[in-house]
Amino acid sequence: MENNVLLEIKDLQVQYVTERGTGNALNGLTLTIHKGESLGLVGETGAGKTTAALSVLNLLPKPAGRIIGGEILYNGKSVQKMSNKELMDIRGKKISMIFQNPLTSLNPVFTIGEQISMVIRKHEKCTHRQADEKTKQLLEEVGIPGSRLHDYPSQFSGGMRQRVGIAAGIALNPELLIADEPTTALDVTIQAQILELMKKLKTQYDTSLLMITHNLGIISELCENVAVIYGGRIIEHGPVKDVFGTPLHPYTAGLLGAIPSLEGKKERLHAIPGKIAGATNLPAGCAFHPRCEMCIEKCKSQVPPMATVRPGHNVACFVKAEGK
Amino acid sequence: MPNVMRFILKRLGMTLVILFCVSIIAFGLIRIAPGNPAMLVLPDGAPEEAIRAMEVKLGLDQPLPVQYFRYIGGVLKGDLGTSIIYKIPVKDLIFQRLPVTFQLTVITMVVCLLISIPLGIIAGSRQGTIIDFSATMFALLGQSMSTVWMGILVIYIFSVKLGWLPSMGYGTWQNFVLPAITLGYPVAAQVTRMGRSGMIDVLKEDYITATYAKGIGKAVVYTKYAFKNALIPIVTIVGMQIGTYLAGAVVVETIFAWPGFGQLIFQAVGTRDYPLVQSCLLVSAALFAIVNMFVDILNSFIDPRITLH
Amino acid sequence: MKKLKMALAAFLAGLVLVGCTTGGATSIASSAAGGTTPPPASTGTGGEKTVINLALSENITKLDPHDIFNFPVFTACWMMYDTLIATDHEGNYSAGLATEWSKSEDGLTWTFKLREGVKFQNGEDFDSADVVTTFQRLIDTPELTCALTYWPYLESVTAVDQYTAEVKLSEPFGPAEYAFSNTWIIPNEAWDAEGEKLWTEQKAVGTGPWQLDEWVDGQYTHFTKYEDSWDIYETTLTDVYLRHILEPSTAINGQLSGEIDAYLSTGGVARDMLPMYTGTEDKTEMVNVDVGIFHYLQFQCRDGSVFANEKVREAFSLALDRQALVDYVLGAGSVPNGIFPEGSLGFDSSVPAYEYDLEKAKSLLAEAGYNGEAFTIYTHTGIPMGKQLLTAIQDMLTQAGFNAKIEAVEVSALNNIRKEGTYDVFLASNNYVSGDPYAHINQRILSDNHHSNYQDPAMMQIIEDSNKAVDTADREALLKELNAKMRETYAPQITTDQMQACYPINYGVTGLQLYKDGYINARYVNWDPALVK
Amino acid sequence: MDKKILFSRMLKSKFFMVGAVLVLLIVLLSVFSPFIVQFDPVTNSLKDRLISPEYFASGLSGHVFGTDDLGRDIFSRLLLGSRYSLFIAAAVVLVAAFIGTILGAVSGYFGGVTDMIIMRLCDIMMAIPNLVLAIAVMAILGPNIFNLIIVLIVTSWVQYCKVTRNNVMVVKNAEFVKASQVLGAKKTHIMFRQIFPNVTTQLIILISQQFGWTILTEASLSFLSLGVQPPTPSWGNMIADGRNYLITNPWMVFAPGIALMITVLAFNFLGDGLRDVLDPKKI
Repeated sequence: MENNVLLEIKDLQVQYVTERGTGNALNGLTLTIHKGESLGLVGETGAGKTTAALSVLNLLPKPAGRIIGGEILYNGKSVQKMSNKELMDIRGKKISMIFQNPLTSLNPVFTIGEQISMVIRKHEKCTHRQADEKTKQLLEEVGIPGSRLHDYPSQFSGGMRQRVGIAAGIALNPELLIADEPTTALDVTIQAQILELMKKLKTQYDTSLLMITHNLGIISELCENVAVIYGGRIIEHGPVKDVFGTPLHPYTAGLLGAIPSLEGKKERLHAIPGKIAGATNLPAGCAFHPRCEMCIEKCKSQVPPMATVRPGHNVACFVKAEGK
Repeated sequence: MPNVMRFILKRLGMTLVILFCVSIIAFGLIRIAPGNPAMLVLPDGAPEEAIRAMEVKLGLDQPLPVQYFRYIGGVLKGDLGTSIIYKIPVKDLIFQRLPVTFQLTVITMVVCLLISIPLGIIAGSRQGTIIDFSATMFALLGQSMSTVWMGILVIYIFSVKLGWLPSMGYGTWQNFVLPAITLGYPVAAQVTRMGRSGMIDVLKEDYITATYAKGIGKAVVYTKYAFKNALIPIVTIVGMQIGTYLAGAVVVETIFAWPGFGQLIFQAVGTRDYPLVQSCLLVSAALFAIVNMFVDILNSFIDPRITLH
Repeated sequence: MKKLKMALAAFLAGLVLVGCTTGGATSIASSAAGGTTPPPASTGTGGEKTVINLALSENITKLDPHDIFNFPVFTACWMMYDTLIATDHEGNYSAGLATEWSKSEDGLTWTFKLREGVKFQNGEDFDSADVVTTFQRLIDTPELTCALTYWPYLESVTAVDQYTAEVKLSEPFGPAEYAFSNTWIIPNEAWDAEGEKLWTEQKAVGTGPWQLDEWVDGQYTHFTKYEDSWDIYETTLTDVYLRHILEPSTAINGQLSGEIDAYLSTGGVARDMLPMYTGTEDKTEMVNVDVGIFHYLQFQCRDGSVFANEKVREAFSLALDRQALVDYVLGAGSVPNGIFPEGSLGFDSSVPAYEYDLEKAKSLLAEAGYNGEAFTIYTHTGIPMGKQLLTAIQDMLTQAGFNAKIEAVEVSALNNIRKEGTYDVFLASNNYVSGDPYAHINQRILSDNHHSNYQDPAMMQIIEDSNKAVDTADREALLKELNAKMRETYAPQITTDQMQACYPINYGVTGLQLYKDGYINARYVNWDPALVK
Repeated sequence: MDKKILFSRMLKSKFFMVGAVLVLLIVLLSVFSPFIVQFDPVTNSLKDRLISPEYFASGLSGHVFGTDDLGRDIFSRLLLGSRYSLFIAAAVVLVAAFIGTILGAVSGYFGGVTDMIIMRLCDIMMAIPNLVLAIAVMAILGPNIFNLIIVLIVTSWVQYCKVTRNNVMVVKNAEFVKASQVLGAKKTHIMFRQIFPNVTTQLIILISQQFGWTILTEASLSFLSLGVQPPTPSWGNMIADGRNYLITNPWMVFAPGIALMITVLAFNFLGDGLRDVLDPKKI
């Protein structure tokens, strides 16, 4: 497994400077994605999921956001140290991204065809016509008639626009596809369609997938592994069935408890007490400790390290790691 | 495109209604003004009988509604009336002056857009740099320059002190330079500012991040993908300015002795040349409406979200 | 992107369309639209000067020689037209298109022997039919400026034979020669064929040495040489441009850069602007002419008005430091001694200039019982130096205890104010064409067309008598009497100054006639390279 | 918005600070000008005409910028002129903003026929170029300060009307307004308590920008002899009077020209600064 690591994020720290103060969006995020792996990154709003995704492509909003520590290695090469040219060659071709809100992530004044074919033309030597041909195929593939190539985003519904986003994402068969909450902004029925589409494409294209979401259902449908993020750090990481079956971290457990299950027994839904740790007022020690029922004294001052509890299943929690 | 045609027809219809109102306003305004054109075509101190006779000759003795309908009837038949002072058809006078102003406006606009659009885009995409600061200062200064002061200043510098350019008249390309600078700087300033702030706003958009994520470089993003979005408010404002300049460059035309349309209106108001004033206001309102119609059509091509209706 | 380009193209095409449709409408339009009429270089390529550019400070609005007179129209008319009697504008008359003329005993019938072999610029021969056409037009159209100003008693005109014409008046008319010298002769065939189109479509033709090529409103009037003129003279010049430039600094800069050969501003160039010519002493000569252009103030003398009281008017006049106005505001000129400036008919050198005595003004005001009643002095924006003069005058009046406000309005608005007689005082300027004050005293004092409401039967009688005095010496005596009367009563007008005009003319330009009444005749303009320093 | 953030934004915005300080300085200077000027700005003394500037060689008691063609102290006229220019601008902007806002609010809030009538009125006003309209109206009313103010109001209320209307239309459909309507709040209450506070930001920015525009237009009209009448100084007519003395006495033009530029610049700075400070979108 070690030698086919595709993307490695090591102790990544990202800071946002705004007039309301300085916020630490990521505080030592460590994550590895292997070739062909599909990894789910799960966490609540504000946990740093999108920041992590943007960091990978070195697309943090400037000048507010910056990486203050750690490293992102793509195929062993540091993304931060890459030249602009190298970055541009990777973006869209090797690593591509599907954005959260299809209403804002498509340029309203260009046709959808242009917005797909621009990535093709950028990375492949081809004529406009060839690019358009390929774009048509891609559109058909994501369920949009190719004839709508010349239509503008405003002429499409949200779900259709996300299909456009996906088409652009898979256009060049990238090694890694980062999907940042691709269904959040959509209606439930549309969500299901998009998910079906992604599933279909995932089997069709042999692409690694980083699926960022707060929807655990999506992860269990699409991913092999899952990482749980809280307060800008990974707190639990492992195969989906392990993590969801026997969650270790109290936060993960809480997350799972917060999902109503149709099949399971009728038990009371557990809500996690307290508010999510914000980037500007991150608690010392374990970020989760003010909300944690199992909190011990150590949690308030020291950051718990990642510990392997069983093969492939790691957790960052003093209590659970010791309890093993 | 039938859509465009329908829009043009509809807009022209609306323009006609507005022009009708403008014609009433122009007719009323100039007649409320104290003064009598009959007195100006006669020698200073002419006897009252002569003035009265002249009024009859000019039809000014008729009741106002009769005068109005006579005038508007003529306009509908394409006759803009005959100037009281010049005694030649108003149409000829306007067609003589308009191209002069038109040339100045077009040249000014082309040059000032060639400068200000790139400047605004560069400033907006390099927020906080020295280029941005300079462009912002250039823009703020331009918007603070009175045309009067600016005109005299450029004459002082380029004509009087340096002797490079003529300070007056109309004819050669040199004659265009100073009026164009004076007329164009405030617009260039405005466009630079709009370009800059438009660019800043656009660059924050998700779709620009998405474009970067596709591997598109900054240069292409600035000049193509973000540019088009930032262009929309600029087109609108430029259209407004063209419309304004076609009629309202009175100050610049006065300072540079430029025999344009603005001067004609100014003189016509001064001499109470009723038919001339009325028709000049009508023509300028019509030009304004037509230019704005083009702008709306152009904008609808740039931004598909704008529907023509 | 393709659509954007299409849209842009459509937009530009639209603009061009607008430009084109506005471009080709009339002949005057096309030349303006083409934009290819640079001011011709003043010096021809062969070293010989063929084109001359004369800057005038006013626009002309049409070239009808019988209607609308301002200074440039006169200049333009002299280029191309002739009158029966010519004048030097100082009261001397000589042969024009008429070689001899005579008047009947009663002064009612004027007979002219016409010059033979004269050709109009359209090839038409000049004869008595043209004289008939000209005067018949004035009889038929009494609202023409020429008819209104010069011909109150015009009765008939007849052709005695081909080269003899007779003009009959209904009343004896003192200033008849003056009137004839200001009535330009138009060609009868062209008039019959074209009528008003002669002026509205720029088909005007005369008998002078220069013919009209083109008048572009607001820009220039262009004349070319008419070789077959009876009055042709030796010159290398082939083209004369009268350039209408309203902004003084603009015209001066034009002369400095060589685009203008002489700047013939109405009333001359403002003295304060002359320093702009510093350093061009070897190129441009400052020609000073004492012109009969003067400023005057007219009082509202209606009962109840502040200025109905003679003492207030006198105090007003005494409060004006006219020397200061001349020295500091105008920069040159002279203090007048009445309504007739030096050089005009009626000027009386024995009368002393207006007096300045602030103390006397104050005591007169006190005597008159003036209690600081506010009044407004109007002027209009077209009066040369009007605003500056008024500002200075206001201050002088304040020192004497007057409560004066000033307002410079548009000429139309002032016309209205004068028509209604709703002014207290207004400032205006005037000049006497050919030095004859006939029009001024008749229209503004006798007919009181500006409604001063001043009543003085004796004064009015003098004017009426002067009109009928066929003998010039008699007229002169009567006008002097009128002047004395006006000086005595300070009514209805007092004058403030007589201007001295300064015309910057480049060395080498000759033949310009700078008349003492402020008019400029460029008919014999010429170029003498020997004079260039 | 949080007052603390507002304040810190104010301090941080260079434009705002420079603009505010300059505007304050100019206003103070013009308010206290009677205590500063040493010469009567209106009375002339013809013998002292066209004195060259002494700058501050003899302090304020000399002719700082020299004298004009009628012997009046340019510096004194400049300061007195600032009072007229600022007063006119303030009067115009406030009244025009008042009229425009009311009409705009009514138009946006009630919609329908009212909206249509008001908007057509705006269209007609906008169809005639501002300066041309001003020239025509000035010809009717005759040139004096009061009429000048009226003309400038007539030509500028449309902007406020349009901005207010558009904002009101947006806010009108906002949920909190809908909620008040459902709760049965009175229309006037909704209009003034709920909608109005939400359009003030835009208005404040527009007002500060229009201030500069008004000063410039006043100068243009005065330049064309259609504005402030002599002997009352305004920057516009000072420039007009001085242009013939550009070579002999350039300060006659330079002093009012530069003053005009700095003042408008100050207001533009302020306007830009305010936009930054009040921008709700800013993080």
